Amino acid sequence: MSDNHSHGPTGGSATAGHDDHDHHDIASHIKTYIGVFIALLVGTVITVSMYYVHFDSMALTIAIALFIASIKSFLVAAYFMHLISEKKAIYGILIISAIFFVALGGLTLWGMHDWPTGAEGKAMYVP
Amino acid sequence: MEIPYTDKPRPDTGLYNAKLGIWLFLASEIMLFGGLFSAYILLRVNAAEGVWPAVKLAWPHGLLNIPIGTFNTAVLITSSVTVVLAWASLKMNNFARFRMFMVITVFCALSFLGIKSYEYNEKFTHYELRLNDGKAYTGHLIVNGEHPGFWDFSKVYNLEQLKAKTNVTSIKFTADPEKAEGHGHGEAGAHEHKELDLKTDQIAHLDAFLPRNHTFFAIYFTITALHGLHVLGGALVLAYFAFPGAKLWKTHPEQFTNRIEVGGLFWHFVDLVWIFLFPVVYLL
Amino acid sequence: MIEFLLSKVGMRPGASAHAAEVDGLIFYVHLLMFVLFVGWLGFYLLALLKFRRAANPKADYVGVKGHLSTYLEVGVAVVEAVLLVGLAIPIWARAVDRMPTAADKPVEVQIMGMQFKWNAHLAGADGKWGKQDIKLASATNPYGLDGADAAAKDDVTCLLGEPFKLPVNRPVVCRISSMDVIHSFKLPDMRITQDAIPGMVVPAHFIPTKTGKFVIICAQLCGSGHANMRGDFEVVSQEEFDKWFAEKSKAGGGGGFE
Amino acid sequence: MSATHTSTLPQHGQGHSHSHDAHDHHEPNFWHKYVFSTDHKVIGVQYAMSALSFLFFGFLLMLCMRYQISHPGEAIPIVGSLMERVLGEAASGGKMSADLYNSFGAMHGNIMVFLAIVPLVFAAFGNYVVPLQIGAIDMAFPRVNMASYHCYWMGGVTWFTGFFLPGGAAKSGWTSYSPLATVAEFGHSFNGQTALLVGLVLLITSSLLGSANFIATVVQLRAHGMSWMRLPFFVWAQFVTAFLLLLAFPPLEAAGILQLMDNVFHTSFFLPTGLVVGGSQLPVSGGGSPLLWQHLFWFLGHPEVYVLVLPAFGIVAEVIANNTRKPLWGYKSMVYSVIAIGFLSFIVWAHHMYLTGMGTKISTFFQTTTMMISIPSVIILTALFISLWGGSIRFTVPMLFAVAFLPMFGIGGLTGLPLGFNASDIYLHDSYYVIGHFHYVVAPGTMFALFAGVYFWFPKATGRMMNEFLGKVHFWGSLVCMNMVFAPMFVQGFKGMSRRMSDGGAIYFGKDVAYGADPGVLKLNNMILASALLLFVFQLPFIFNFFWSIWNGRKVTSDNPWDATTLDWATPTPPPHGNFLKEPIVYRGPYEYSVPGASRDFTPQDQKDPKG
Ligand code: HEA
Ligand code: HEA
Ligand code: CUA
Ligand SMILES: [Cu+2]
Repeated sequence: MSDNHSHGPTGGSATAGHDDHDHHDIASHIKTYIGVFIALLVGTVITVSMYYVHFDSMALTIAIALFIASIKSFLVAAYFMHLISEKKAIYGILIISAIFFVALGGLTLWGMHDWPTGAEGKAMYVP
Repeated sequence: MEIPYTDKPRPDTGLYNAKLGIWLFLASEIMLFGGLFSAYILLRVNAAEGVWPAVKLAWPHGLLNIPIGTFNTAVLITSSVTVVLAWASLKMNNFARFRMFMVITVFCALSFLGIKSYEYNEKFTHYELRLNDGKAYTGHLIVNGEHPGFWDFSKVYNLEQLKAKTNVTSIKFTADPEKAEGHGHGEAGAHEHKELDLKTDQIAHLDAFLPRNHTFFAIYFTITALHGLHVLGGALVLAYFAFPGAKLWKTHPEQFTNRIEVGGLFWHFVDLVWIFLFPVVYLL
Repeated sequence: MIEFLLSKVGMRPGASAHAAEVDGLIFYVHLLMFVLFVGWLGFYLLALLKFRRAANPKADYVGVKGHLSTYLEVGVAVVEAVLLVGLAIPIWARAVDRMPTAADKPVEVQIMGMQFKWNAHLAGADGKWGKQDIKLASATNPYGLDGADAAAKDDVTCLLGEPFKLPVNRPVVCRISSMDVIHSFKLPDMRITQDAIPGMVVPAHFIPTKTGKFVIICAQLCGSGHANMRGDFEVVSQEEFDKWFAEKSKAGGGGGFE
Repeated sequence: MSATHTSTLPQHGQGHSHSHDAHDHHEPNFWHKYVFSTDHKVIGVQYAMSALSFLFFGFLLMLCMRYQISHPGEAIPIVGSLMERVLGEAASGGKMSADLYNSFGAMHGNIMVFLAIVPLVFAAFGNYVVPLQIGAIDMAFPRVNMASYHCYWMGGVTWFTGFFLPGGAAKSGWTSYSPLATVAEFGHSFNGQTALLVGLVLLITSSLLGSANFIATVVQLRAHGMSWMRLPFFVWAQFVTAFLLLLAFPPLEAAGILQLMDNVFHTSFFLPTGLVVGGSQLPVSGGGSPLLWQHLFWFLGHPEVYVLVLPAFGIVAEVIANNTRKPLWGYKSMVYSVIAIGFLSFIVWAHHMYLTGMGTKISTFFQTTTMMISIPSVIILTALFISLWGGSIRFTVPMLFAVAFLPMFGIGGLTGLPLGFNASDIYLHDSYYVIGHFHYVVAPGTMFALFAGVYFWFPKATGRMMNEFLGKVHFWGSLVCMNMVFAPMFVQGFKGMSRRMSDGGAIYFGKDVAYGADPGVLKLNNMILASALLLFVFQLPFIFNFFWSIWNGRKVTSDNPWDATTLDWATPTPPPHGNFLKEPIVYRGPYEYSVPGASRDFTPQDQKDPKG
């Protein structure tokens, strides 16, 4: 992160930070919001109808459903939450927590599937 | 003396305090729900065959009410767009429109919770039944001519509790239509409901769709309840901003706008969790 | 040598084939620790003495120059890597992960932890495990053995802490589970520890090399009787084991349940 | 540069009470001043006082346990009858039942970790010192800060109710492994374990509020010129610690909620199919996984131990730099090491689970990361050692504790290595060797750093010094006794003595001694008991010193009694609300001691000209 010294010249005019969204800007944002809203509804409809269409492969169903969910969540995060134009610090925090989330889930899952040879993970009353 | 950067961003980070604060909080929320989702995946992957004979699946699914769940998803999405529109209205100095959108948001939130409690009730009065001869059903229980209900919790029975009632020796059971094997299809394709008359000593197992019944219900109720608490908390905060908290708009408009943005970020996150939760518990 | 030094710090003598490997690792790690500790301690004490205010009233702004510490840190990393790759991983792969095959003619024992006793179960003279069903499981029949099953009739069971016997110099495979809470099946002298986890069966194997009486420690907190959950077993010669086995098998029915 | 620093000055001079920092101009009453204060210094002191009390209480629990270990089945003198009166049947006749032993053990671990050390080292010192050191007027969210303290108290109180619930306080170890945690008091849904879990959720909430606040404060409220590489090392340590708390705690919260469901609503998240308890099948659906709990627990558990020790590194670094009168050696590499530890600590957790049954691949992964994480620890410790070289060391009381921290943590850290290799852990797992390992890092380790911090910052908080002589008695007594308590545990561990034994291992080493067992191990128990009692005695000078000095200690003659360089000493003593009389500007790094050519042997960060 940048050295505090460097902000010297702008320090006095911190107000700039908010006024750069002028009304015109916001009006175009609103169009985006509505667009995203529609996309989200469409995504929901696709996910649900896919369920009724009934693919043979469960894995495929899961993959598609999660794919659509990821797109939807990207839209929400990027546009509603303005992540698309967010500051570096925020990206940093999110990337760190994403990494740890993946580590938690991934390593746990791996840990629960790598046993010494001959271990049986499910039944207690082995014959 | 006031804390700096509550309204203006700090030049070198480009952030005002609360924005950084809420994102940090959301990062921890990612790990909280991340932990729960990891638990879900693990339990599901490790689920043993035949634990839930009624649907002939290791992991019962397709038991939730999909049309209602879809509708609720739409409700939540709507509230998400209205909250960002509320913020945009403030940015455009239109307080009246801000308040309108905020009211819609809170209304959506409350509807979501109302619908969710309807669904909960539906599950708490839905039963899983296994007979001594190995047959298994899901359906509704009728004891002494009445459906036990959630709101009167003393009437939600499992087998032991039923047997403990001395005046009950037999029950009626409205079985759900048979489902296609392998892939439950929710409420789709209604066939006729079978009515069973049973003596209590024919029954091997009887329990409502409660958390204790199966790990699926356990995780479903736990995650959705936690999510519901987030919805409730968010609704309270947003309602506060819409009315009593709105005083700040007069004195510190920028700080107030920031608060709305921060509240909105939380609200979108709640929506985000649902975007994953819905397909995962309802559809898969 | 290693054994002698370890015994000086109180370490129990090992009694299984892989004990020497485990002890070797323990020894080399402690050697590394010892060298580091003594080296650092020397430097540290010298620094404290030499640079106390009375001896050195004016501090030096720069202090130590050069890269000695970097070499040292790299050195520590290298030694750790050597221990890891050279000892720890192979020992685990061999002593824990790779099971004896049927060709090794292992003795197989089911071990079941329960509050607060150890149970052991061997297939009887017919070499077949009796039928087991959880519905039959009880405090006195922890394996849920079906007494009506023919294969169960000659099973050897040592229930509720009854000591069992194992033959010396033959691979032993313990299939470890629990019926209530997590216990840990620890044979300190055999250098074996494996948690007994309900809902799953995890094997542990070793080759006892010394005869005598040994203990099983429950090394996982399991409730009020945790401290009392001692188990005992005896490693005996093959002949003695055969004799014991035949007697127990004939007594039959698994004993201890109806 | 000088024209710009106005932007941190108050922006709304009108003083509307809407700001976070609502403080009116009337004399605040007792409640506002001490209970509902939003001042970071008051909150820091509140945390310190509460946590020190909990620390003391945790120690008392352990004294009872050590007595029971040495004298199984005998009544505990003096406190026995009191225990019987308070706890009833579990302590009948003044004797400790095995259940009570387990309760005390679990509560000792939990209290020490979650109510004593973390709140002390992170919340108390962090709250008091971090805003001062970065030149801020308060934390970024003062009211959140207050809420954090209140959650902490509620969590603590909830835990204590556990002692009076049916079945007594939680008794399944601080690790609360399922199924034991659920099965132990299956009959009562609201038992000690439930109280523990509810309290845990509150404590986690408290930590989350606190850690988000810390991060925001450090990122947003640094004074002008306080760039990242000019932060005192203590601030860096707290900053990384805050991230550990922020991201590692939530999975435990998730796990806690799931276990709460298991306990109260009889779900089966952590209960596998087919549990037979006491001869009959447990009436639950099954289908859960006990190991899932362990993964979620240790995902917190390991980062948590670095939460215990990183701030301690920070305190020790401050004290050492100040008392050697020279800059920290290798400041930058220390900073990078702290960050590396922070990252790595999230991916080593399963080294606590080697013996649950692990294949070669996964255990190789975890032992590799475990070995990797020991390297940055070595780097930090080495840098601190080397910092001593060339110094002009003053052995003040804080310095004694800080200097003793180094070898003590060294012993604890080094003994972590044989535990970190899975193959040697086979023998050492769950033995007293482990107890020895981690007490060396937390007791003579972290706790010494804490004592150093108390003696060091006491004059800033109170305007008076603590007594030097009593301090030295406290130090030497603690140093010797701590070692006499914990060093024998390594020997016991080698002899195969298991932890959590309410009879101190008598059944394995007493009567009917089996192959390899050495009854001498039981004699060590007596020695440990004696040393622990002596350790208790040596805390009395500290407690006396602490309270006596608040009112009667020698008054400090300057705001900077230790001639230190960091901004915390640039405030009035004690610092008023708002901390600094004028906004500080930082011109240099944190440890400019003995700068060649400077007028004094220290050049504070906010002094413009070294010669001035
Ligand atoms: C502050 C707390 C803390 C710290 C810092 C550590 C640090 C380490 N720990 Fe420890 N650990 C615990 C607290 C801590 N631990 C606790 C509480 C438990 C038990 C939990 C329970 O089961 O209840 C535990 C248990 C534990 C286990 C599980 C044991 C078992 O149950 O079988 C393992 C295994 O790998 C382990 C490893 C390590 C390692 C490799 C480090 C490394 O990070 C250490 C790195 C440090 C060094 C390598 C030292 C460097 C310094 C020098 C070299 C200087 C020497 C100085 C002089 C000579 C003057 N620890
Ligand atoms: C941070 C953590 C921490 C700390 C500091 C300690 C400190 C101590 N611990 Fe603890 N301990 C644990 C964490 C900790 N412990 C954990 C996690 C376990 C595992 C539990 C389990 O099995 O689940 C454990 C288990 C444990 C055991 C094993 C029990 C068993 O397995 O059966 C033993 C045995 O001797 C022990 C002893 C001690 C002793 C003698 C101290 C001493 O060092 C205590 C010293 C304390 C003081 C000296 C008090 C100082 C305070 C003051 C002077 C107050 C001043 C007040 C004011 C000024 C207001 N501990
Ligand atoms: Cu069984 Cu401890
Ligand atoms: Cu660890």
